[in-house]
Amino acid sequence: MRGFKLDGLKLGALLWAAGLALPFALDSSWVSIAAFFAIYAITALSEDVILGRAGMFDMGHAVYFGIGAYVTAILNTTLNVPILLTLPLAMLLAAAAGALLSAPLIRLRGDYLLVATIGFNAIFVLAMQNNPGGITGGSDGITGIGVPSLFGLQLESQSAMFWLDWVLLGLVLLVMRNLDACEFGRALRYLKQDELAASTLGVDARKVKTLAFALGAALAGLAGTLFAVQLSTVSPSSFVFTESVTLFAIVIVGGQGSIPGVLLGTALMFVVPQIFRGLAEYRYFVFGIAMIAVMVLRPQGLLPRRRSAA
Amino acid sequence: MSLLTINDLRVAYGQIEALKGVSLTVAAGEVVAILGANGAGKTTLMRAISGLLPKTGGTIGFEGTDITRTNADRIVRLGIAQSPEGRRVFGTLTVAENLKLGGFTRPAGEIPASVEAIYAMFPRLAERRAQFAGTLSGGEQQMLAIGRALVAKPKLLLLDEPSLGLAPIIIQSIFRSLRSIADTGVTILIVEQNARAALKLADRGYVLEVGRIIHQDNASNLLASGQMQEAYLGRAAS
Amino acid sequence: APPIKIGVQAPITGTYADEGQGIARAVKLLAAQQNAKGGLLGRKIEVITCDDQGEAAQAAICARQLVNDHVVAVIGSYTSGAALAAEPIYARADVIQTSDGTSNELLKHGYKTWFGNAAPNSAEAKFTAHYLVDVQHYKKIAVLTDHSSFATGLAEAVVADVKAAHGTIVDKSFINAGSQNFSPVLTKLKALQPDALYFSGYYSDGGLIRAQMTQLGMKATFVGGDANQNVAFAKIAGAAAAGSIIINVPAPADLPYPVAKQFVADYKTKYGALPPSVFTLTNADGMRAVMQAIAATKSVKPAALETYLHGMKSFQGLTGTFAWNAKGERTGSPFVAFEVQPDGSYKILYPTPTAG
Amino acid sequence: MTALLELDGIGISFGGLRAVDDLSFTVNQGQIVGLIGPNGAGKTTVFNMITGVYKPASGTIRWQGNDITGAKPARIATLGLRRTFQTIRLFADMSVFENVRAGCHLAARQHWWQGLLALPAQRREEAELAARTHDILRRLDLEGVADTPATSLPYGVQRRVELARTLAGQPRLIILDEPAAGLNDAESAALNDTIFMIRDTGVTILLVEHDMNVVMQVSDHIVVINFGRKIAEGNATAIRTNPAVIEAYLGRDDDEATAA
Amino acid sequence: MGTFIQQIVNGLTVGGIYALIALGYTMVYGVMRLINFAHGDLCILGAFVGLTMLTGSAGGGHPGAALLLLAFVVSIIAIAVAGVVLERIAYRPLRKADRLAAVVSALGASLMIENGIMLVWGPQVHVFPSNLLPATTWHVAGATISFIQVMIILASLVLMAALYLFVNHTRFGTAIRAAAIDQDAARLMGINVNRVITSVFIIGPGLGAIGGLFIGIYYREAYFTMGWTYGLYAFIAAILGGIGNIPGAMLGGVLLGLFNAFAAGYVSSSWQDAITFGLLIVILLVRPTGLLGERVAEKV
Ligand SMILES: Nc1ncnc2c1ncn2[C@@H]1O[C@H](COP(=O)(O)OP(=O)(O)OP(=O)(O)O)[C@@H](O)[C@H]1O
Ligand SMILES: Nc1ncnc2c1ncn2[C@@H]1O[C@H](COP(=O)(O)OP(=O)(O)OP(=O)(O)O)[C@@H](O)[C@H]1O
Ligand SMILES: [Mg+2]
Ligand SMILES: [Mg+2]
Repeated sequence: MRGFKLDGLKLGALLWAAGLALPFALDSSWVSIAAFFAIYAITALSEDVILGRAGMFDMGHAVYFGIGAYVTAILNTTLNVPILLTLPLAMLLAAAAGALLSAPLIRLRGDYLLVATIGFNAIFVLAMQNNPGGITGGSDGITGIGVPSLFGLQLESQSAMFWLDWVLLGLVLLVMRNLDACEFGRALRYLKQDELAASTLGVDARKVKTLAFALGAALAGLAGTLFAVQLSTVSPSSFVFTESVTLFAIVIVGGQGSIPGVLLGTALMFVVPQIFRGLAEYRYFVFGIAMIAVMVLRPQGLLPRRRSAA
Repeated sequence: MSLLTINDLRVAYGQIEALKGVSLTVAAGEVVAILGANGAGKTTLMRAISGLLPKTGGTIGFEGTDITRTNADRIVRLGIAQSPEGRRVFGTLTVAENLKLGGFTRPAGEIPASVEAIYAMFPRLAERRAQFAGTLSGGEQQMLAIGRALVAKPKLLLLDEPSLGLAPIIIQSIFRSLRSIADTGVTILIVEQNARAALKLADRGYVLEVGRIIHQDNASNLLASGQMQEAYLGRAAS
Repeated sequence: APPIKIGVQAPITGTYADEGQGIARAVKLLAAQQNAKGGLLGRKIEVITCDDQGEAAQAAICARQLVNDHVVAVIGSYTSGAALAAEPIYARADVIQTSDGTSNELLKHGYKTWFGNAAPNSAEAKFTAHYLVDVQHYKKIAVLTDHSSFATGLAEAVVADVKAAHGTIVDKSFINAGSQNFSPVLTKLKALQPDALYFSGYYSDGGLIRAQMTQLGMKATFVGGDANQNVAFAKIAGAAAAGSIIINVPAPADLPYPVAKQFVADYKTKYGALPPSVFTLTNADGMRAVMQAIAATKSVKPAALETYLHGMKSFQGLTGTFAWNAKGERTGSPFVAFEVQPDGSYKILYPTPTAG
Repeated sequence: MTALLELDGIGISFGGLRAVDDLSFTVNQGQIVGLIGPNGAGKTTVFNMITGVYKPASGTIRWQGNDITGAKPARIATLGLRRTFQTIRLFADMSVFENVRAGCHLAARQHWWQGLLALPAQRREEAELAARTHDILRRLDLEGVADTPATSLPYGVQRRVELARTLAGQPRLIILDEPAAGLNDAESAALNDTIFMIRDTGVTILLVEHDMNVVMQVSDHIVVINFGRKIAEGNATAIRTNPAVIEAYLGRDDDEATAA
Repeated sequence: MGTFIQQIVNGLTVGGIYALIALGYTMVYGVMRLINFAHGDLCILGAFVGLTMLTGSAGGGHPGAALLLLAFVVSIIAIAVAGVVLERIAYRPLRKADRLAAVVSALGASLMIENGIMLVWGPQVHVFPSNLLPATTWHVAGATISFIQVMIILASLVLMAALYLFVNHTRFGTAIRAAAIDQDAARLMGINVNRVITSVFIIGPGLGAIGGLFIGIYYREAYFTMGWTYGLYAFIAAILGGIGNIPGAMLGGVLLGLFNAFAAGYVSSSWQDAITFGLLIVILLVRPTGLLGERVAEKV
């Protein structure tokens, strides 16, 4: 069993390394799709921390993604903070928001939590539209976000941006893998399965759940920064509730708590529609049917989590 | 004529075959006990009879008709009721609603009398008739599960570990009640860990081991058998 | 010779599918008509459509795809958000973009590839304020908008210009576009007893607002911004529609130019329906301007086309005569205020139509 | 003998029902104490109050002399107090190993960020706790099913897994709610041996059980309750012959239930 | 004062519409524990079917009461059939799976229905005839109430009561509740669980069709993306009232409507939704299972 696991890891590392060569193989529109894939994959993995691992129905995850994007946009366009410096701040602020919003909500279960998070998403979007203090740019959002620079090098080309996204995706994947094998990650799963049993074993539900929200939000905030850079503009419409629904669906379609599953889910929900643009107005009709078909044929998700061995 | 005839029954959970060709018969009016260690397949057998599990082979006949592939709700209408393992009471319905549901297949007019009979048998349930079943104590729920099956007035009563979690004094009274129910002509197939009590009630017994019947005899012989003492009756004899 | 490629970036699916599909159809119709006449510069025109669903991320991808497809110009997108996300990509690749987006952000960076084909909010707002304050002498004006970039921009400009013209704004309120339930806000506004209610959003909401005003017994005159100009407005508002004022460039049917009448008729023949809104026509104007530029410069070189478009003194559009200033802003369009008639047709109230 | 756990006049009501009323008893270090009583007497409720699942409406619960009344379950667990449930509550999607490993939760000293970074100290600890888990699986004869999904096991084995999970927490006191339910006589005899084995490692045990073969044989001390109140207390011999207990609980039948 | 009463009327009307849709939502949820995200789209499909009946055959003239009734009947039947088919295809295979799988399947169904409507009827706004119901209005204490508003409020009340009585006071209703709790145990009672579920997917979407048609008749417009928004609000209403609880759906719908009206009318129209959602979250914090939701403590 151990050997196989290692192989899975090796295969993943190999695929990731191969991915680095994408800009040489693809035209720039597909490189940008690959970059968006990396960004959405990070966001979906961050949703998986909360939904797939801790079992909390978070249908407002676009909020943290949005906070990251707005923090970068605002700091960079108004105070000229370099992009890579805004990144940790974006993560920190998103994490703080995650912890803060989740703290009172933690006693809500299942669908009630789901609705409360939908509520937060709606409030967030409205707040961005209403342009509080004149800092969010209202419905237009914020334009003219700069490009990151590394060691004096301007990461301006689509390829350079892709590499930045891809490297960060790699780091996030490592963190997610470690999460599987540490006490915090396990505690999430205990809580998901049976909160009462878990708490009689000493799991502090409040602390662990808040931490899960904070971690999920921080990673989404990271993705938000990358999103703002990739688009060079942010506006409220990128963080509406339907985006949260898509993230939610990615995790379920891919397989809860499964890293390869979430990656494949992201590919299916984001990349495949790009391929089928030719269907024009039939596109989302077919896509809806495909979603049903995937769930019916693979109720556990495309690549369900493997039961880890002793 | 036998009421229930099971022939070479096979049931699998995915790859794992839990029943590997079980054959047994229960005659009308008989009380038959099934004994066996944990995981022998007793519950699987009961669920298969009630139509809750798909079969991979073999047949089940009831009163001469083949019910191997009959839907669970049809089987209840034919006259087979079960008090299942794990009690399975409807937690957010009241005790009274649970009992009423037991008689779902019977004419509405006959149910109140049957429910009253259960209240007489388990006075504790009468006290709690308006309480949600899910908040009953474990033993109270067990009484409710048995009572619910009785309200169906079945021809064949399936009991999966009815004494589980019950106080000794209640067990005694339940087995007394089962005796009198059997005396009214109801056929009973009972799975019990309390083998001594079960065999005292039963006419015959089967011993199940990892999905196969390894032994069958009439109850008094089983009670007396040294092999049984060793394996299932334990030090109770000492 | 290889075809000349023109891109359409528009919401073909999603909330704005109606508008997006209209834009794609208009561009395809114009291309087909031109091809029937032998194309341009001896080359056929090929239209490549990319569905951006009105979303920023999808718009950025569309922009890159169209750039890679080597289009000469792109018509779209419909929403300001999508146009904004695509704008820098077209600018960097030197691909002409003409869109109905009116957000000020679109002009902020001065991209020379940008050509707004709808009249900017600023001009419309100025005309609106003039009409409300100087022409109609409304004492109390209430402003209503949705949260979209376009409508809030227009509403803000109208508020500013009304104030500058010494008019009184009694309230500025918001609706949720598409929520259909506007009575609460209207009830509040009714209590303020305004003379006019100005709504800057879209016809599907505007028609309902008009109907619900009547239902609530609200006496104020309804004045709608350009996005209210749609055949469905009168249908949705029903009996209440008559008497509503809409401010826009003249409606296609009212346009004095035969080209406009002809285009609408052709569209109807080909697709069995009228264009969904005036933005179908403004985008068609974008397409027509690009085609004219290619024909005039006998070139598909971006620099030449941009110079030509910026330098045009006046372009005879389906939606009126206009030109583009250095920022790519549409200028010189005549605005009119017209009144919806009981039969759903429009009658120009101001400026008073002169014969001829 | 030192008192490990003391209940002092605790009580709780559900709606109008007084489920536990002014109940007091003491569990001493190293003892095996049996709590018995008719169905619905309030035994599980007592356990729920001790472990923080319910908050007593009255009375105090003391742990080594300290008041712990109303503390949350996670806090109670840190005292070294573990329980099993009358209705088995294993983590359904996890293997037997993972379930038992869950019992080690409090033994893990690692911080969450150490885990996310997979620092060497954290990996060492993981290995240690895995070894501890295997050790317990061996002691309870569960090695063979370590990788089996816990809830597909037979009832009796699941009970053993739950017991193993409590032991993984290296508890001072374990509370067992009907550990013999669903076991046949031979199996419950084996359970008795397991209980003694656990006691011999220094763990104090409080148990509810309706199987007299278990209770009477293992308990040093037995508390009997009915309608939430204590009706008798003493050693097995005294309880077996107590008329009130026979009347309310044991019954007068000649046969098996009282035969042990 | 007139304004205040008018706002109550406004709130009750929308609330009634939310409630009509929420009833079907809660019904399906109650048995399947399924958040049927396609429910709103089914409702709007109902509106489109009804509209086609009304405009396709009326030839522009005044559609009589008989035709209106027929439109309702056809639309209810069509949507009930659609609901049953949807259950067979998209939900039944997932009955034993993690419940979120069915939720995502429902999201797929929502996309399919929404875009299906667009493909069949086109993306444009469709307008309902204006003379379907009498234009009578009443003036009460300075507020205006129209015939259709009264109809909507009455219809939601009557349907709520009927559904409540059916589920709580009939044998089949008890069977529905039992199947909702434990399908296998329900089978052991002799309940045909498949029939129960099918009937639930007749009742829920059937009620939804009524809601959809009322929306069309009241607002006089229908377009393909409308269902998502109404579905979402109805779901929120159902949660607010305590999901699975029939009077709760009604109460939740009405409260949501009133919140909306008062937030827009008295606090701030630009923050209207934020206020509504803020109130919703506060209520959930005080009552974590909704206003009328079950609060049975879990017995361990
Ligand atoms: N849902 C399931 N999935 C996989 N295997 C199962 C499942 N249910 C039971 N089994 C397996 O089938 C076999 C028979 O189980 P069953 O529950 O019928 O035994 P039993 O005789 O009733 O045991 P007990 O005395 O513990 O109730 C066991 O090996 C068990 O692990
Ligand atoms: N949450 C609750 N709501 C209402 N009543 C409850 C609740 N919990 C327990 N009860 C009642 O309190 C009484 C005591 O229940 P408890 O579970 O403690 O009994 P017990 O002694 O463990 O019984 P058993 O031996 O049957 O398990 C029972 O009558 C039960 O119905
Ligand atoms: Mg069993
Ligand atoms: Mg108990």
